Amino acid sequence: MPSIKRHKFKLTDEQLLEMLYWLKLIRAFDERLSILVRQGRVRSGVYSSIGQEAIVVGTCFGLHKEDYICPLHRDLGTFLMKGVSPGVMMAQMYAKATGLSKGRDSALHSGVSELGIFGNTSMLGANTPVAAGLALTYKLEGRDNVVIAYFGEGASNTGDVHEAMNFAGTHKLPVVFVCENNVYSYSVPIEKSMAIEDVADRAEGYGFDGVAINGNDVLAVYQATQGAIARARAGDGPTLIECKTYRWHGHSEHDPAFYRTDEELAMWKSRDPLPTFTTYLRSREVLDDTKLLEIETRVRQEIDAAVTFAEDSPHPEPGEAVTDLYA
Amino acid sequence: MPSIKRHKFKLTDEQLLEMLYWLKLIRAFDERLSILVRQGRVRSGVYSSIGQEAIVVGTCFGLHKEDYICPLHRDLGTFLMKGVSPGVMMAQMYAKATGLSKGRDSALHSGVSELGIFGNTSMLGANTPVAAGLALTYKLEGRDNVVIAYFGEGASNTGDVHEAMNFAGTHKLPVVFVCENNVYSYSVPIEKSMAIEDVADRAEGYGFDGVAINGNDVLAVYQATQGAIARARAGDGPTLIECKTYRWHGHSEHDPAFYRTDEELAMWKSRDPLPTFTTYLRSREVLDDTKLLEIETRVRQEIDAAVTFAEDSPHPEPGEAVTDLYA
Amino acid sequence: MREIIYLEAIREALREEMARDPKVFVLGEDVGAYGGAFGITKGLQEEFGEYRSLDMPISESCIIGVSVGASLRGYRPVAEMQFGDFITCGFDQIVNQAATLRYRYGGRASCPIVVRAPVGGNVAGGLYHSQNPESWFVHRPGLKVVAPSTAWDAKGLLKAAIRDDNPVIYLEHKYLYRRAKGPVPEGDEIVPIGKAAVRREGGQVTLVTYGAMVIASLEAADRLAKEGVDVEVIDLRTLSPWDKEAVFASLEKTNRLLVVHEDVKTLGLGAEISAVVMEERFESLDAPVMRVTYPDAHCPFSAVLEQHNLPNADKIVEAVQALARY
Amino acid sequence: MREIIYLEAIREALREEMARDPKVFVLGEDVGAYGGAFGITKGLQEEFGEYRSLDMPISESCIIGVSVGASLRGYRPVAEMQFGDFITCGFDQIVNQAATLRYRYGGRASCPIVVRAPVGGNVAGGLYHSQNPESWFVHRPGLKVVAPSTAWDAKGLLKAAIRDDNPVIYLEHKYLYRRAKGPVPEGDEIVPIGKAAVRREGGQVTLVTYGAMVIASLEAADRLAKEGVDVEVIDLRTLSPWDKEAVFASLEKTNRLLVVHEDVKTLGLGAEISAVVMEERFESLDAPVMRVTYPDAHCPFSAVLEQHNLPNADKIVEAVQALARY
Ligand SMILES: Cc1ncc(C[n+]2csc(CCOP(=O)(O)OP(=O)(O)O)c2C)c(N)n1
Ligand SMILES: Cc1ncc(C[n+]2csc(CCOP(=O)(O)OP(=O)(O)O)c2C)c(N)n1
Ligand SMILES: [Mg+2]
Ligand SMILES: [Mg+2]
Repeated sequence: MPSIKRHKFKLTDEQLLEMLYWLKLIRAFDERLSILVRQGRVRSGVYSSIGQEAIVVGTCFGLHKEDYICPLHRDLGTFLMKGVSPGVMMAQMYAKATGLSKGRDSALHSGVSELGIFGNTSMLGANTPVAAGLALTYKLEGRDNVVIAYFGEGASNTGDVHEAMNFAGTHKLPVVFVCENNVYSYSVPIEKSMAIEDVADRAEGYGFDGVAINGNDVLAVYQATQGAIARARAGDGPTLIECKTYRWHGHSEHDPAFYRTDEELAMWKSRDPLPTFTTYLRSREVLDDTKLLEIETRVRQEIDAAVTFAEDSPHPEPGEAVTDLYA
Repeated sequence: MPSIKRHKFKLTDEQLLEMLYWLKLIRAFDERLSILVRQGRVRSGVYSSIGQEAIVVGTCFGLHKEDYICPLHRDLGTFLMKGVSPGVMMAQMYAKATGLSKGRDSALHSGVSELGIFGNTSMLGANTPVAAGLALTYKLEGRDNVVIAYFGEGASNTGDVHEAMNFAGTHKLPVVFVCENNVYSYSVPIEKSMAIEDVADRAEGYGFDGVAINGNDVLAVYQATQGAIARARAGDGPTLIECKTYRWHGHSEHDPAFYRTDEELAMWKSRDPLPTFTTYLRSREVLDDTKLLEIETRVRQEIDAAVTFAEDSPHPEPGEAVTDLYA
Repeated sequence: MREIIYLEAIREALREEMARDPKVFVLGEDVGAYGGAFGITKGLQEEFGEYRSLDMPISESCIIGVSVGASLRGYRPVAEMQFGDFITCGFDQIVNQAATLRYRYGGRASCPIVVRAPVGGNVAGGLYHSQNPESWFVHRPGLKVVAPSTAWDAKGLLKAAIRDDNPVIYLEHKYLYRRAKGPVPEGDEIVPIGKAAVRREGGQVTLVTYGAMVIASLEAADRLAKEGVDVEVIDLRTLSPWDKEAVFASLEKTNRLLVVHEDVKTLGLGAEISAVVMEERFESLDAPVMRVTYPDAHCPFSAVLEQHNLPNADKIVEAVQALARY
Repeated sequence: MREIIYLEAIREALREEMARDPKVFVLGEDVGAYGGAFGITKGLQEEFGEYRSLDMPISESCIIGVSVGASLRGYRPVAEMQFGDFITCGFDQIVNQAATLRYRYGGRASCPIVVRAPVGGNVAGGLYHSQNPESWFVHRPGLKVVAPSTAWDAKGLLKAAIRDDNPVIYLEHKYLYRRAKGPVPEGDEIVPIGKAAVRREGGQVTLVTYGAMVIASLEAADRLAKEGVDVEVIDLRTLSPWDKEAVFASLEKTNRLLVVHEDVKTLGLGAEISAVVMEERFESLDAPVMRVTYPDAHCPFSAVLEQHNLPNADKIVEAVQALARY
């Protein structure tokens, strides 16, 4: 396993605070969504990333606008970090006309080409060949952009992920494969869906490196991603980064998650990426109470504004059910 | 890579001669088929295994009747070794009523359940999940049978092979995965379809062992297979055996194979599995001229009889085009 | 007779068949301890063991391929797609592997698998949790396709599907899981594959439908009855092979036919029914066969959009009125 | 005008489009130095470089997914399936990924990919090298489907498909590769998607067909002409959206319609045409719309069996005679 140099890619104090802002914004967004589901204001398709935010922030932080992301269903935060406003994302969850898909679907089933965001179908793994296709165009053009392709440890068992990794490896395409290993695939623990511990081990079979890292450590994720990106930009091809993590909520907001123990959940909550990072920032004297309050206030205001925007947005016109089928 | 103990699984002189018989029968069958294609007597779907016979013989030799095989398109010989007569196989290639599929298809797209032979579709890799399903039933019943699943290095890139290997590994199913790496996938050399040299390396990603062996050495193939079978029967799960080999003919009998050099072909012809094995048998004094003549005569007679049987067999009745669609 | 919901009827059929025949087993994503995304297989793993209600990795192609393999050794696997929409990921194993098996084996083997697929909309599912995939499979020789609309049929058709020696696609409509409640016989009542049911008798217009649209159709028929239009509602139950005789018999009375389905219009099942009726009963038609269907569009998530697309009693009433007037 | 064969016309369209637009590229199995299983892409890699005629690993799902990805960055990939039959292995990427892209992006993106699929029988292909997959895609909103029958259209429709901003399934019939030879304009003649062609004018019976069946249909029409039955033969060319106006216009003259296709009967395109004609032109029909198609069976390898199943001029003549007599 290539070692991760924790301090290779330097971050300014400002950048570190920005990371904290994103962690908090994404957490707050998902927490609010969870409430909105219970209130019946958002109907379904809500897959909380609470507990996994460090992966989203660590992988997206510092991406160029032209870099592409191909997120999985739980990665709503990646859309925010790539430039979609919280209001538009909230409207998307509300299926309002102002959402990305104009109400055609919720969740992350829509994309924004200008921002380098691919919106997948529901079909797990199906985003990875698309990621390879995007990366192929960068290679053809000799651009130094990269594509980040996300999938769960469960989705890693789909044929699409295999076909995509093999193709990307063969042509040394600039893709970073990010496996979010949160122990469960819906109700199924990893040991019931594969005989290995580290999905990262599969990379070798495609001719590139795989690393398994602490997915709850935003800096570790950032360092690993930046390393992989640097290699990809240099023409050295893909890397598979497996981020070990855990989701706090059920698979979706409708899942009571009886299949796991309270102890397991508690253990992982003790590894919450947010306080870990906050403590680190305080210890490095990057963060103080004023700054923290500033960030928290900003986050609260943005989420409130997003909900207001979504609530106030119109529903799509019924006739839009049959438009945009063809260009 | 687990080492192969070349002499672990003992063979009697009689068995060694039987192996030679099979090598020669399969070679002769494919050579005759090649002529029949050029004569226009057999229409298409002919994928010669000439040069690769050691894999077929080494993997099938000693299988129990209840063991199952799931061959690839080039493995006509496996059908013979599992008990289908050369006449019936020839009739299958002629699309006669006496063929396995009664003329519905040619080649290996038909099976014989009583003999433990699965007949795949054309879709490469699609036999491997079926192999896992067969193996699952052995596990459920606590039988000590095994399934041998064959695929080319080209087919190893399909999603199905990934999904099947992962499932088989997870449940330690009694499957032996045999990858026949003959350097080319139709016209495409292996380095243009994957970034690794040994497909065997992929096994690790599924939690079982992979070995790359000389696929032109029938005894090496036999030893490796028997070792894998022993582990499978003992409940230790799958093994991936990658057999390095080469096909002498084009991809199908219609392919002139311009994509490779004469030198490459000549080099591989010098590694012909048949003389290698013959020389070995002579040096061990298992084989002499009389015995060789006996085998060659038998083979010639059987192939002649097979062709006569196929030629003399009736075509299917036209109405059979629409029967056997439903049970 | 006791009444149970559609969802429980499916579970009961699975349990009874698994108890009756040790070769019957269930496999799919989360079907083990969790009992499946909709709770259909709840309790089965506890009762029958890990391998008879088997959690599979996310790999639909493998799930179906494994089923085919097991069926070749005499098993009767029931594969669950978590949502019917994902059946596209196992498409090849169904239409090429399973559907052609008996044919290519020269009739010497069969492939008794069932693929259960939760289908249909009106459940806030959106583009990939609402689809109606029946046409793809009705079009393919070698497969059977069933689509129960009542709890009774959900049980009886699943039993028939499991005992059938052919690959059967079993389409269970998510909208009906808890809404279709009714009498269901305990034990071995089989609903035969290939037989439609007349849900309401009537003499003026024949309405042929299936799945969740049976509910909307019956509602429409009730309303039409008040206007004096007397509709016969036929629930196909089996989509392949569909019950031509039942449709023709009703048509002989009414001479007017409307097909209603939730699937999109173009090459939805209505097209085939219309074409066959034209070919074989042209002289019986006093009016053209008409269709009320989903438009040729995807299944949007927004309720506003989805209701625009879904067929409903209003649209059916209007179509029947037009037919009756014709 | 010079005459070339269908296969060369396809190659010429690819070459010209690749030369015209650097965003056009070809990908598939063996399409590089080898030039594809049928030699369609021969010379393209030499002329345009490795990555514009790109050999792909055996992975149809990936081939199509990669195409979708490239299309999102403004490329116009033309994916080749080695045989149309294998399109089932990339089915999900077509029907869910590509077909819904524009819709789910709220109209803010499009997916201009072409999937070329060599289809059809009568070439000793057997079960998995003879299939006609059109219905699956015609049924799916968001896709277009074309199926040229002449060398001219093979070129012109491929150009149109490549320039179209939607995913287009381009069905090239293997039987026509060398048999369909005819005039083909050099350069930029486009055959518009959605427009049928009248291949033979006639006033008594309208025959609607496409692909290789155009040949059998014209042969039948010639024979029928000698008997004094005057058939108008319409070649649809585009199957989705099919040209309703052209069919209706002919029907207004003839009042009799036969659909001929090589695809199986149940839910083949003939079903939809029949249903639409019934719905919209019932009063124009002097006889029921009839179909001559493949039976609901697989594509057998034996010539004896295959000829039993294939529609041909004899079967068409018989059906037209029955229609004319009606
Ligand atoms: C092809 C496919 N099969 C099944 C599903 C249903 N499904 C949605 S999420 C999920 C579990 C995903 O697990 P994992 O990939 O580990 O991601 P996680 O939800 O844990 O983040 C399943 C089975 C799907 N969306 N797509
Ligand atoms: C899913 C699928 N895609 C494409 C093909 C066409 N095809 C048949 S054999 C072949 C090459 C196979 O290569 P490999 O797996 O290495 O086996 P080999 O022929 O070399 O023995 C291809 C591309 C196919 N049969 N199935
Ligand atoms: Mg997971
Ligand atoms: Mg090979």
